[in-house]
Amino acid sequence: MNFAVPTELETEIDELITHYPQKRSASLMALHALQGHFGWISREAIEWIAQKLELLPINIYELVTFYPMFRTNPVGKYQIKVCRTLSCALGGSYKLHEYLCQKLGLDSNAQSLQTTKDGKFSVEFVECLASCGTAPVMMCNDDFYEGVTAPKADEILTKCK
Amino acid sequence: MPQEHRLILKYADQPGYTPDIDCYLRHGGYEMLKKALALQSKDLPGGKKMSAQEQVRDEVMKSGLRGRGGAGFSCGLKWSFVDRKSGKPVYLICNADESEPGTFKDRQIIQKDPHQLIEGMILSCWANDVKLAYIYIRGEFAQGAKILNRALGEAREKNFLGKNILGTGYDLDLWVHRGAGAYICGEETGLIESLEGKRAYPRIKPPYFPAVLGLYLCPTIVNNVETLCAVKHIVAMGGAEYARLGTPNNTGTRIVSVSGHVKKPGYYEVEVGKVTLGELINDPAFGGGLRDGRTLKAVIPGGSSAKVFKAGEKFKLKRKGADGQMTAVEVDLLDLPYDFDSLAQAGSMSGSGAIIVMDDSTDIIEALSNIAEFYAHESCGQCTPCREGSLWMAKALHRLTHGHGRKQDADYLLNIAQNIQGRTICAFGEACAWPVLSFVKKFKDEFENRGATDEAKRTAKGTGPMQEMRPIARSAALR
Amino acid sequence: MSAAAATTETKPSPPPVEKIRIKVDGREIEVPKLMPDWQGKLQPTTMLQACALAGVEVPHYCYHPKLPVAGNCRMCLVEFGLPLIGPDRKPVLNEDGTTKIAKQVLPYEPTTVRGAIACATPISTGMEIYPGSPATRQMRESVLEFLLINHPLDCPICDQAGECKLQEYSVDYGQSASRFVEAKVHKPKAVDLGPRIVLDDERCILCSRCVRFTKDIVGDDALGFVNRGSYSTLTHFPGKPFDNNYTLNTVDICPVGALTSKDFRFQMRVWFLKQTKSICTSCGTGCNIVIGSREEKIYRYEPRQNDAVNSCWMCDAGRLNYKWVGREDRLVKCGVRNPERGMKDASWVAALNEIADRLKKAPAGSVAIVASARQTNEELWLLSKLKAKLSATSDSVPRIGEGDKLLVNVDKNPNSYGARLTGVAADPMGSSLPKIADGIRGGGIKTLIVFGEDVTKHGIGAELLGKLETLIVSDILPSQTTELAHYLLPGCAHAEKRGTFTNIKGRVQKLMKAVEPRGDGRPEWEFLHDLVYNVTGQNGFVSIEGLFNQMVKEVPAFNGLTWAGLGDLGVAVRI
Amino acid sequence: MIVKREKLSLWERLYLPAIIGGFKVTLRHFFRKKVTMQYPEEKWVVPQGYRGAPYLVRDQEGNTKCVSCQLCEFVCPPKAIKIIPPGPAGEIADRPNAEKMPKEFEINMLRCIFCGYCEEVCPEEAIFLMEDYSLTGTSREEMIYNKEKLLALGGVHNDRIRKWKRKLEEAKEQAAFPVAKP
Repeated sequence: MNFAVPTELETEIDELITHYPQKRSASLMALHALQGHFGWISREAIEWIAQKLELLPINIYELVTFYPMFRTNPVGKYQIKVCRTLSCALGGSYKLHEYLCQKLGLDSNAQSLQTTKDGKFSVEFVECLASCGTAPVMMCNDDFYEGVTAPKADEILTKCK
Repeated sequence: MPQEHRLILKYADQPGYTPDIDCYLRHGGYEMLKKALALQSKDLPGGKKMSAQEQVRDEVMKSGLRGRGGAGFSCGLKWSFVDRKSGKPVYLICNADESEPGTFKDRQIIQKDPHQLIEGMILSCWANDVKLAYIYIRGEFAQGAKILNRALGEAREKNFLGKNILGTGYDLDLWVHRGAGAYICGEETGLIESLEGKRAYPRIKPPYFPAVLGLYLCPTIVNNVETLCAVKHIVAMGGAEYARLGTPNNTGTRIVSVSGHVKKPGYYEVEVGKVTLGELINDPAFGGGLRDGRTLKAVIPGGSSAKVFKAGEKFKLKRKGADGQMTAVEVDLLDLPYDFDSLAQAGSMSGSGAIIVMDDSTDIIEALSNIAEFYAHESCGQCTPCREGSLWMAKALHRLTHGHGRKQDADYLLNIAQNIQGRTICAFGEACAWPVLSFVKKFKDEFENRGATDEAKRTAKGTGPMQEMRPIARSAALR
Repeated sequence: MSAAAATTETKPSPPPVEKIRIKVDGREIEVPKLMPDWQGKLQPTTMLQACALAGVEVPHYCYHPKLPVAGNCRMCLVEFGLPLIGPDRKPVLNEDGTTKIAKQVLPYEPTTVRGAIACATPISTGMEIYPGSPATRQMRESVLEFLLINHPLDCPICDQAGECKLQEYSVDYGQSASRFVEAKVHKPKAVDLGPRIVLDDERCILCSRCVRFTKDIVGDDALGFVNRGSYSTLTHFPGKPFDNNYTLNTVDICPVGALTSKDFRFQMRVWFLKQTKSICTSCGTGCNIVIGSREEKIYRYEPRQNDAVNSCWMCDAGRLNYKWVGREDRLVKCGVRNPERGMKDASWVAALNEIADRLKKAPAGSVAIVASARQTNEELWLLSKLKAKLSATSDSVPRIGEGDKLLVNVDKNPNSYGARLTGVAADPMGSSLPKIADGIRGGGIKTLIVFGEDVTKHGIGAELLGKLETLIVSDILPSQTTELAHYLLPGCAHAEKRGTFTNIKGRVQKLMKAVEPRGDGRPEWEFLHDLVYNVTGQNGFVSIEGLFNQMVKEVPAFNGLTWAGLGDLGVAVRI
Repeated sequence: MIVKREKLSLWERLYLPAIIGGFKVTLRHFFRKKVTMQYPEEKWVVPQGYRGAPYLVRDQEGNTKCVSCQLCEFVCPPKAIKIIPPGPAGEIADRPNAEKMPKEFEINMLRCIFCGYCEEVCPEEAIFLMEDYSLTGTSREEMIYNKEKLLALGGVHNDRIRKWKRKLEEAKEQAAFPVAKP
């Protein structure tokens, strides 16, 4: 597979590295940058970052699998994260998750990330998103939605189209 | 009437208040930085001198500010532990990895008033001779990170940051570092490891106390967002004046997040100890009471890792009488002053200031199962009791919520939790054990009844001994 | 002074260290305040070290004396107490005047003991440690239970069974039945980590010893953990095999059967193995090893701790360099070449007598000896006696290869110093080999004695060997030289005899016999002794001990050593 | 001491009654069921729990249960058992997931003392002392039973636990095991 990092992205990552006294520290930020561009962290991306930060691939592989925000497989264009932790659960996040899954034709009992067949949406239950006062909450890519009711969920989904 | 006392969030929710620097400057922003940088060293009796930085540190110590992150440790004391003689650089990290379920206060500050945090940080950095500082923000706060980055850019432009700040010769670099969805990064040594680009495995203490061997094995200060913001107000008001807010040993204001089954969930900044738990839940100025027709069942007073309170509980609190004698006073749950010490005496903690209210519609076993699943998911997996115990408890509770309970499961869970608490590298052990210990102890009859019912059902069906539960699937009954 | 050459310790004696008094299970002991950590640097003494000094074992998994402390297994949790400090910052005293001890409890639950991990907690004056208390026992039991709930409990098929810490501590702290009724976490099994290592992730207890070893000792970050919580899994980066020269050490330090050696996998249960302390002979470092053998078959080498040589480690190359001992084509018969009928089997007595006769008749200077720096000190010394008697030219073959920073030495001969100190090797080693070749070519040298080397590969070709009147060869495996020999004396591998080697740092270390020699093979020192006696008439050494003690009197560098005094770890001599 | 001999009575001196009594016993036994067993054509049925010759068994799916743990070899008092483990390249178990089975398994029946330790120690319930009590052969070599012979003699034994199979099934069932493979 061809793996090429665009120059702007590489410059961005080079700039990020200068923020830290040790190159290794930049790994999380570099992973964010790469994931922002590619959507997920491929094996080649891991190797690329490791080389960039003068590390071994295992050092990056360890991180990618530790931090749940990093994806090791391609995901949908829109990643929907529904909070499942207590306050949101009390506020109806299970219903929201079920509703979204139903709407997108996914299995609402599944634990892990699922992607629609057209590769447009990925839905996932995640742990606390820290907006417990406005439960239930969800994220669609970087955007945050609070107090999501069924109509609001519809609205968000339509916006993604 | 209890009232909010807005100090940190004074402007945040005012109409027209924007997170940009011009708005902040219009509201008196960065004045405290200028004030502090202009401080002169002071002569002490005995011919010693107290530098300007020492004066600020002294004010923070006097203010009695306690960390707003969870442990409630004195901020001034934390700063005083920093090893300044090692010759190594001192780092400061703002812990903005707000992940404790129920907490959503730091998000408000970061998104609505980022410059306040930055000013507080610059002040704290300056007071501690820090040349390089980071804001460790949780990965999910993508918006917050963008806002902070923009604010940092603005501050740099105005020379509040960078080289030779305001011509005083003081240099400070401040960067945003994004986490990526790991609760354990809120633990300070885990956060440091994560910032070093490693898995967020908390370090063993001893020997790795951050004040001595922190980031890159240099002395490091890790403070919560709210704590660092408070530093600005301490500089503004003076430590003694700040200490007059709140109650003795529980000084200042703090932002309390109220969530769950209340009419008005949200964040409320109050003087510590001046408001009771009941007021925060029921007062129209705060939580606004439970949903109609519902009664209170349980309250988690300080984020999901705090021990739960059962409605109607009574506590014996030690109070200092007018004659200076300590006397025990019986206090109802709802009359508990919301401060660090009272909640600790009541057997729980105020933690990160997050109140989760559960009404009588809540299935307490489901709720605990939800929390246990959270901790099983977030355990870093470094040390044995937490790694194995957190998932074990989650699996046992999953069993209990799916009709595979046993009578002895209540004691089974208590025993597992007991074997975790106090035996782990970091406080996560307590965090995952306490909910289980408190829920099961306080609602033991519910747990035992559920187990007994399940057993009876199995006997009636003739399915005999309990089937082993297959791998954990998402809890369903909270829908 | 004869003992001057032999110094028992090469390290300078450590400076006197302050001692502090603590109590272990009620017994008062004095321990040094500082003790060496994994790198040998002095650090505050830990509870675990203090307990060891008190003779109390604290069970542990992740702690290893030669690795950085991780503190993650929590098995070494112990109950402890500290002197109670009053408000006046002075210790509170009991009524009888002793210091009052505050047993450490959880701050939020004063009825529950707070344990500390013995591996990382430094001791302080007056501290009391209770490794034998019921609370400590309960903590160990609970940690062990946690470790076992997701363990596959497959001891019958696990190579580690018999030397598994999980098994050992289960006997001490385990329960007979599990109360875990939920489903276990399943992880990858039989993972091919690299050319020499197989990993069973279900058995792994995530102690991180292997990760720390390969990162901090070898400097090759090949291993790491992926995933989180109970699903954490040890692995390598896919496509990047765990392949450095020290991988097999991770098998030794793995406290459970997660990492297993492909070489030893499913070969033999460890409880059958006879353990023989010996020395690795693959290079000049002379790593201390334990040979595991059963019924005259060697199954494995394992490193043996010797801080002056190899710490707890050895290289993979050395470890796997034992298979030739059991090779089918070993030389097993004593042979004498008959001009008409070629090589014929002969008895040792006949062969040695014949050789002695020939050597006695040989004119002075017509004999050359090519010894091997793979021979023991004793054998080389016996050869030096022959050399003196016959005024022979002698040398041994240098063997220079690649070394590394950790253990592997560039000198691939295990006993170069022995060859030098006994005067058998020329200086520099190998410089006389051309002279010997020239001597044969010119006809001055008519008899050549070769030990353990294929001289055809070292400048003395087959055509030269053909010119010799007498070619006496002793070796273990067949070579071109052994094929041309007039007298062929089958020797012994290192695991089949006793003797001493002098390593590259001048440490004299003992080889011990693990298995019987093959066929008629005899230890070289034994038949060399017979030969030397036949030729020179000297006697006085009938055992290896006697021989060694005789040698140390005559070789100046070895003066003052005794066989018994070498002990298991050897003694350094001045070189 | 002098023992006085009793004088026999007339009835006793007649002898005949005693002879008749004897014949009566004989006659009674003559019509009873025969107790002699025609060994070796007929074989004695051993009681349950009898410790006969140790044989290896297969499970109900015909798989070898022995995993070559060599505990029987270790525990065997007369050292009658010899197991050659499979080695790294050897045949893996025919049971799924068990990883290992012996390359060779020999019991020297001339040495075996039928103590039953091997059965007791076996963690896999793979070796049982069966009813065979008469083992014969014409040479010493013939009395060393190898793996094939032991397995053939042992036959099938119901495996109630089916440990390895269950483990494998449980592992397969583990939904969404979070292994990320780049």
